[in-house]
Amino acid sequence: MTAPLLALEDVSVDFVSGGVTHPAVRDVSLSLTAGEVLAVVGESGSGKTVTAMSLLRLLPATARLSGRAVFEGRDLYAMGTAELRAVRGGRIGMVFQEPMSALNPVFTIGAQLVEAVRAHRPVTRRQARDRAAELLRLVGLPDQERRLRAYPHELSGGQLQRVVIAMAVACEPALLVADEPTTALDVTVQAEIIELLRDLRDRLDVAILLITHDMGVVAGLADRVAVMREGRVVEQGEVVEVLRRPRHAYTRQLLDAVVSLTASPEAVAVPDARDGLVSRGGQVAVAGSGSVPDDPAADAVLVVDGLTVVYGGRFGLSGTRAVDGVSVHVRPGEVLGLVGESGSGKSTLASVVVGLRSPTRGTVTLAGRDITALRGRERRTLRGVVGTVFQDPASSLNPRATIARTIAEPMLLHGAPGGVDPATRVDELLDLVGLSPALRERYPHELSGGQRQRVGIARALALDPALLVADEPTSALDVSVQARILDLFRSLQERLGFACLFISHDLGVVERLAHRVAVLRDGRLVEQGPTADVLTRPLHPYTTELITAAPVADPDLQRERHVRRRTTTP
Amino acid sequence: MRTAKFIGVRLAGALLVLFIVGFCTYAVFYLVPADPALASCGRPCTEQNLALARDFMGFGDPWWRQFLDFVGGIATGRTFGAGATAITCEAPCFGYSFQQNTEVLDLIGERLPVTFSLAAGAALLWLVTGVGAGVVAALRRGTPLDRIALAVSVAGVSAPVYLVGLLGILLFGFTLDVVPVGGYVDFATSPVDWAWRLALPWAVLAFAHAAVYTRLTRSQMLDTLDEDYIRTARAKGLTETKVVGKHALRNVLLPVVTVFGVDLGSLLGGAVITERVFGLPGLGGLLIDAVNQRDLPLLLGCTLFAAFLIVTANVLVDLCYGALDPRARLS
Amino acid sequence: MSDPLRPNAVRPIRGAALVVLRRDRWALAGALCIALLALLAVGADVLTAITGQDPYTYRIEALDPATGAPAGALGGVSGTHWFGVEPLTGRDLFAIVAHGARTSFLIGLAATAVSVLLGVVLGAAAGYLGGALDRLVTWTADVLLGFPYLVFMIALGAVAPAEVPRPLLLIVVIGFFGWPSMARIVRAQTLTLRARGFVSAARSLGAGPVHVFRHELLPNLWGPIIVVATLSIPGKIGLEAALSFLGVGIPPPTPSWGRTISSAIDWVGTDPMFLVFPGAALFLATWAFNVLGDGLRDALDPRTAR
Amino acid sequence: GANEPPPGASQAQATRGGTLRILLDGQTVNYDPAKSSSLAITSLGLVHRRLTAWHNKPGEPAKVVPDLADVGKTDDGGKTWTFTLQEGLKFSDGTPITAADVKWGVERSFAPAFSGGLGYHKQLIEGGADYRGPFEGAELAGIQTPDDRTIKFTLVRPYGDWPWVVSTPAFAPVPKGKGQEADYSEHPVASGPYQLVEYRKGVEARLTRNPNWSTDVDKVRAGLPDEVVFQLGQDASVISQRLVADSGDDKFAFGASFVSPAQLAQLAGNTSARQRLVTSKSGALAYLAFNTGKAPLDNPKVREAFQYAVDKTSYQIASAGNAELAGDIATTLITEGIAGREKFDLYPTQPAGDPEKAKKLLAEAGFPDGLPELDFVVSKSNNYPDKAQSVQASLARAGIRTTIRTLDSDAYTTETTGDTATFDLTLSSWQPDFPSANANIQPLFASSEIGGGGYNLSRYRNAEVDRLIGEAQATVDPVEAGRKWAELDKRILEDSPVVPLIYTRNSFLRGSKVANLFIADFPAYPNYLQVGVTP
Ligand SMILES: Nc1ncnc2c1ncn2[C@@H]1O[C@H](COP(=O)(O)OP(=O)(O)OP(=O)(O)O)[C@@H](O)[C@H]1O
Ligand SMILES: Nc1ncnc2c1ncn2[C@@H]1O[C@H](COP(=O)(O)OP(=O)(O)OP(=O)(O)O)[C@@H](O)[C@H]1O
Ligand SMILES: [Mg+2]
Ligand SMILES: [Mg+2]
Repeated sequence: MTAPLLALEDVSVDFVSGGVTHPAVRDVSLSLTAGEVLAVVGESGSGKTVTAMSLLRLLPATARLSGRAVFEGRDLYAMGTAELRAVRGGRIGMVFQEPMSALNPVFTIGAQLVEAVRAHRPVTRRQARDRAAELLRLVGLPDQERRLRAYPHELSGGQLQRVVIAMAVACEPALLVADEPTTALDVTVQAEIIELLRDLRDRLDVAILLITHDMGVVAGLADRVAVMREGRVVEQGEVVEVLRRPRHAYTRQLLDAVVSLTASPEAVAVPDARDGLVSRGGQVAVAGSGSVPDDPAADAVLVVDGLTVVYGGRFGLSGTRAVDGVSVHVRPGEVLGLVGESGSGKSTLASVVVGLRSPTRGTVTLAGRDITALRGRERRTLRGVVGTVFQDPASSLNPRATIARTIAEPMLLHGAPGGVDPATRVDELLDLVGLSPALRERYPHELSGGQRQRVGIARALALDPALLVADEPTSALDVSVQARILDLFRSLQERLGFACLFISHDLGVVERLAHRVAVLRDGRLVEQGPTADVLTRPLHPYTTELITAAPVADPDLQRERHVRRRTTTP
Repeated sequence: MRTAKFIGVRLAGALLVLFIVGFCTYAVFYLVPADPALASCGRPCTEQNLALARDFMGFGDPWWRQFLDFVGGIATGRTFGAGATAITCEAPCFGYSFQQNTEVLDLIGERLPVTFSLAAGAALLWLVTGVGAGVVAALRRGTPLDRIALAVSVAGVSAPVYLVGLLGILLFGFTLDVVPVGGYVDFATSPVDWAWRLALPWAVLAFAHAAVYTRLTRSQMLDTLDEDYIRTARAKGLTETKVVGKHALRNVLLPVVTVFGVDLGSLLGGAVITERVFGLPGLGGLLIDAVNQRDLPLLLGCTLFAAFLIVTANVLVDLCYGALDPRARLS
Repeated sequence: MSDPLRPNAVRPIRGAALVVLRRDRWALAGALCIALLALLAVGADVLTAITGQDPYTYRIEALDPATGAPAGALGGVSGTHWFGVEPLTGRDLFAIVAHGARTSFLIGLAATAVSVLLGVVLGAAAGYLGGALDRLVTWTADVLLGFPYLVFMIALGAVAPAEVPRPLLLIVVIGFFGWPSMARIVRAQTLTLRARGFVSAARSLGAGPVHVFRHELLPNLWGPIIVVATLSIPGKIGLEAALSFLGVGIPPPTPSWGRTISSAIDWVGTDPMFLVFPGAALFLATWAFNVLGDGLRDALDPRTAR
Repeated sequence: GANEPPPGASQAQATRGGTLRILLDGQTVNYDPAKSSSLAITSLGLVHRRLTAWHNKPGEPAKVVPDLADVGKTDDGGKTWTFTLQEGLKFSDGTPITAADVKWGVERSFAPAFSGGLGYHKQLIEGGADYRGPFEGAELAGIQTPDDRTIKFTLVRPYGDWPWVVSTPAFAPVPKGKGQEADYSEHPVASGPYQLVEYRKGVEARLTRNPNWSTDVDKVRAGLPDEVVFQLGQDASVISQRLVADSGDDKFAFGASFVSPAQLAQLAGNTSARQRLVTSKSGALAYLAFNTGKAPLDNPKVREAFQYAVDKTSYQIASAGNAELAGDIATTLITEGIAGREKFDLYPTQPAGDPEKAKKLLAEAGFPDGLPELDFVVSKSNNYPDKAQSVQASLARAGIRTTIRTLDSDAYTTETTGDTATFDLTLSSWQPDFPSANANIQPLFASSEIGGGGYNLSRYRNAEVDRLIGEAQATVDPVEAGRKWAELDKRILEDSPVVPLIYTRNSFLRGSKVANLFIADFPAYPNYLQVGVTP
């Protein structure tokens, strides 16, 4: 047995603010040898991120660290600045949980990647740029040259996540700390990324500390698993061991909560295409280019008709057609699952629906009124019936508002539903999304990623909306909390009958929640239909691809798939 | 296309601003209880002489007519008086100063290099020291260094420039005798002398102006240092200098550049007191003379010129926004 | 505990101020300074009555007959003249500084308030709403920045009817000419802020411009606002002095710091104390507002607040 | 000023040669005679000679002396005047100076393009009223040049001070036909000891010797330095600091602006610099003027009260720190150093005034409870606000309340010399443009000088005085004229249109190598024409 590459010994972290101490991590001991993948799973807010960040000493000044983190024989916690700097990015690469706020908004992707390369390698700018392009290719971002010139706000969530991964592996570190590296990725890209990480490990003997809540990813990649809860590691062991025979009650609870895609595509003959469309019952898919048409129900809450959004090119460059002729509708009480490739325009579509962006072409009708034609007060009042969960919880929360204040915001604007006291309602909402009322007075930066996401959900639900637009609302949640939120959605929906545009890359979640599914690719709607039909008998090849790539929480199955991928993609 | 439109709108805006500034100056000037012709009337002044002087200088007409004449003069040039002593002022004619016997444009042209030298050097100095001190103050928040930076900044804004200039001359010019006192040497004549003579004025101006940069930088820096992307930059293994000097600073610069635009614009219009104390023949002195002597053409010329610089500086600053922060790009 | 749901519960500035005073010794010192100066201004009559002085009576006997400078060391500092006397007149400098606080403090602060208010509202509106309003505000600001206000003041001094109270006139005029730079800074900040997620989030909730301004923008704008506002106080006090020479300001002999300082500059070589006392008062006022501003900034920023 | 050392006592003897520097706070110097209002003994005199010149020495009243010409002759009681030019006069370009050139120069001053200079002659020369200058071919009827050396003026009325008037700048020669360009001031053709070789606005004006000038033909100019450099646009405080420091080129320099009270106080502790301070013996009359056209100051009794209320001592201190440097207390309108001046005091009281008496007079005038608040307007220049405060404080002792209104100097001029006036009180001072009592009194008290830019600030209107002024002006004999003016002085003060305050002394500072810098009794400025440097 070789000496571990990284050994955490009794690591504890406390946050001290205003004289009050919040313990975040308690006596965590973990170890990792070269070429090993250790997955850390656990409850949202259990201290996973804090533990990871403590390694590179990136915690805010309010954090108090204790214990030791021995990396390559030296204690990271006691290292001098120069030494630490060499380790950061050079020996240990870090993928941050929230990619959308992890990149500097004022520098291009290229500049930030080049910098990461040049921080530890004596290469010229040119060489570094080539390497940056190469990295983007590795993480599956097409059109690298253009991406290098783009600014962070011009990329989609999943694209940014891949940039962040590229940045972390830029200098081929010995240890990669990846905090939820695939949350914003659709299943096909996710599979590619897992492939990439696996390759890194195999080729360069990179050790990976993988923090994730996706049991499918754990099963596909990890050698060992550590389960955390309330700041402590409650169980640790070989991945097969833990997943098959969990010992701790919490682990069992966690595994029980896993939602996997149960459907698997049946090999049913695809009907012939007519007018560029294939259809079967209520299910439609495109055979050529273009989007599938939509036949909105008369009582639809939301009707999106022929929506096209073009992001204007700067200085005469041609723009990006992020959404291209998409038509969908959502009826009251219905959940429309929107799935699709990362960067396919899901968030863009959502932003138009919630009125943050005006469409280049097409109309959006909300509760019977064309929102693009409304102005001023009327438009704002209409906003009261839509609840929105944003893809990036971190930036959608005002850093200077307490979370209670943030959650209460819609009520301050439109009045609390049923005239209840906003303060009571806030407590109620916090409880609904599983947050302790003790967090009321905290500011967003004092929360974990999953906690922030739940604040966003609570805010969206505050007014009992008629339409909920949820953009990856459960991406940062561990499976048990996710299950809870999904239950919440479903029960609220039954009770209130609201419509929901549910964007997710987690097909298992979509399967459980959505009545109908729309599949987006490259800005075009390639398939639409009832959930069961689309997921079991896809018409479009891309849909099939998606379904087959969906990870399952079974190590053996995942390995098997991996081998299959290897052989099919040379 | 969009860029062209943007520039078009800005250009039209700039012209509009200049027109309004000119018009307001003209209008207000006629509220000022003084007759510009009085200075050209001599002593003893009689009604008749006054009327003559007025007529010759073109002050006989109603004020709006005069303003139109002025605007017309920019396009077509003007002639004052008639016969052998007539003064012709070629287009573009920004007026003729009767007190100084020169076309306003020439006067401004003569003074511009001085003011420009003064402003550019001082601006550079205060930008560097101000932002530098701000960064240090932010990084060393709450330490004596931070407190000293605050005290110095406050002293800088509170102390009258005139006083600082005078004390500077007394200390460095006479007591220590390290810099020459006053006077201006062309850059072309002797770059060393040029810089040497301007060193003290630069320092004085910088001392007076740096405060707001220091404080703004400090405050914005403190905000920025807590952002997630700073954490990312650190995680890359960048040196602290790079993290702060590049990643944080770039996000801090927006308000700093804004103040800089406003300051530089107005400074290029003349740093009256500094020019005066150091005997530098710059635009500030010209403008003040124009005001004091009720030299309307000169006043108008200087004002328009200063406004032009301010508008230009602000347009440049606006253009900078996009480069500094892509999110601030005007949509 | 303040009710976190009150509309302005986004780090409420009043609450923050209290926190600051409790936690930050420097900010407390600043606040005390301001209180002291305010006391000086309010109680000027009482304070000067202690030594039987007023800022108007000439006391030639307190001057050195050879030069007109104050007799005695340190500008004539003594038990009766705490700060010495004014050269050439022998008026009590303490009385002048104390009564001057009234003029300068009042006008400096009120004018700052006017320009901050205008600047912040216009700047934020321009940056957030953009379009024609933005152009209008930017152009107006440019016009004001380019406009030779000196000429305007001269005209005003002659045109403004004597019935208009001079302090009011000064506050309006100085405040009005002071807003453009504040507006430009606020506008620049707003341009970046409006692209931030939480502003979009609020907009998608149906927040109108006023709500966004008060609850999303303003709390994130305090930093630059505090800095620019506090640092503009001495400039405004100086302007007040300059204007009093143009007939717009508070006419002499009503004391004002700016005017006293400007006449004291001439005397630095002979009677430095004449400059030191009013100068220190001005410095202290600015400094105090700045440290208090620093403390407030920190308290308003939940991330740096300890 | 009895215990002051005689001005310039410690100065070394000036030698010929060297470079003299004159430090100016103005941005420009003007060498166009038509546009200049320079005194006969200052800057313009270095370059241009005029028909007559001033002889001024400490302790002697100023006299008119020959310059280009003799001091003039009249044989009809002052209506026509004939001047004969010296022989062998040459311009700097070598051409001879003829009577026609002088005539051309005077005519040129009538051109609207060249207005702005001293214009005492413009209403006096026959035909001047509607003459528009020589450039369109017209000649001025009132000037004849029978030959190259004779010039004859015909005036519209007899004018005894005409020889003084021809010492004003407009009577400098301009080569006939030249000078129609607006910037003539930047390359004038010199007749004096120096010619302008370089002129940079706001920076400096450099004068070098005129090769065609010599002391043989010019008795009033010493022409000692080889070069005279005016350094322009210098701050007054900086000038005095430089001169106090007395280093480098500044040793050869003197300041053209007055030394301020604060600087005077600073000099008190600096023996070496104090030695280099030159203070005039007397100077411009500083006075408090009443708007006699407006109640309650239209009442002479009320005005008389002010004569006692004002504390002239505190005014002295406010102006210069002490009585010595400020100047003597004034009781007359005609200033010291002017021929014919008589000293008297119509309202004798102690220097600090007599508030009780003032109160009594006010009560007699019907104001037992003091006057309504008076509007006291002053210019912001020349420390007037400070001086006004001292007057304000002293008036307050007699129960006279005033509000000071400070105005920018041009606004002030317009307010006080305009056609309508709303002010009650103002402070001003008057330095005559030529050393005659006429120039002391007529501009300030003739009713023709009310409004329209005239300097009769107190809007004093008295038909008898107007008549007497006319008579005195027409008197050719200086002694006789002097007597008339002195009488007028008293007559006017009986009506109290003003309170004479002090004869303001001016102080100047020079470098240690500047020699022969003296100030005569009139005017209160150094005689630039005599100054030289020592090596
Ligand atoms: N700056 C901070 N100040 C105070 N408490 C903090 C701070 N940062 C994190 N915490 C708290 O520490 C705990 C652990 O946070 P951490 O981010 O490690 O959770 P996590 O396991 O990564 O959860 P998630 O899966 O939701 O991201 C949470 O309860 C969080 O509220
Ligand atoms: N402001 C912008 N300027 C230019 N291009 C943009 C901008 N915002 C998004 N895009 C581009 O538009 C496309 C769609 O982006 P969008 O965010 O809608 O994707 P998405 O479907 O939400 O992806 P993900 O699942 O990765 O979040 C992407 O290719 C992205 O690069
Ligand atoms: Mg986390
Ligand atoms: Mg997205």
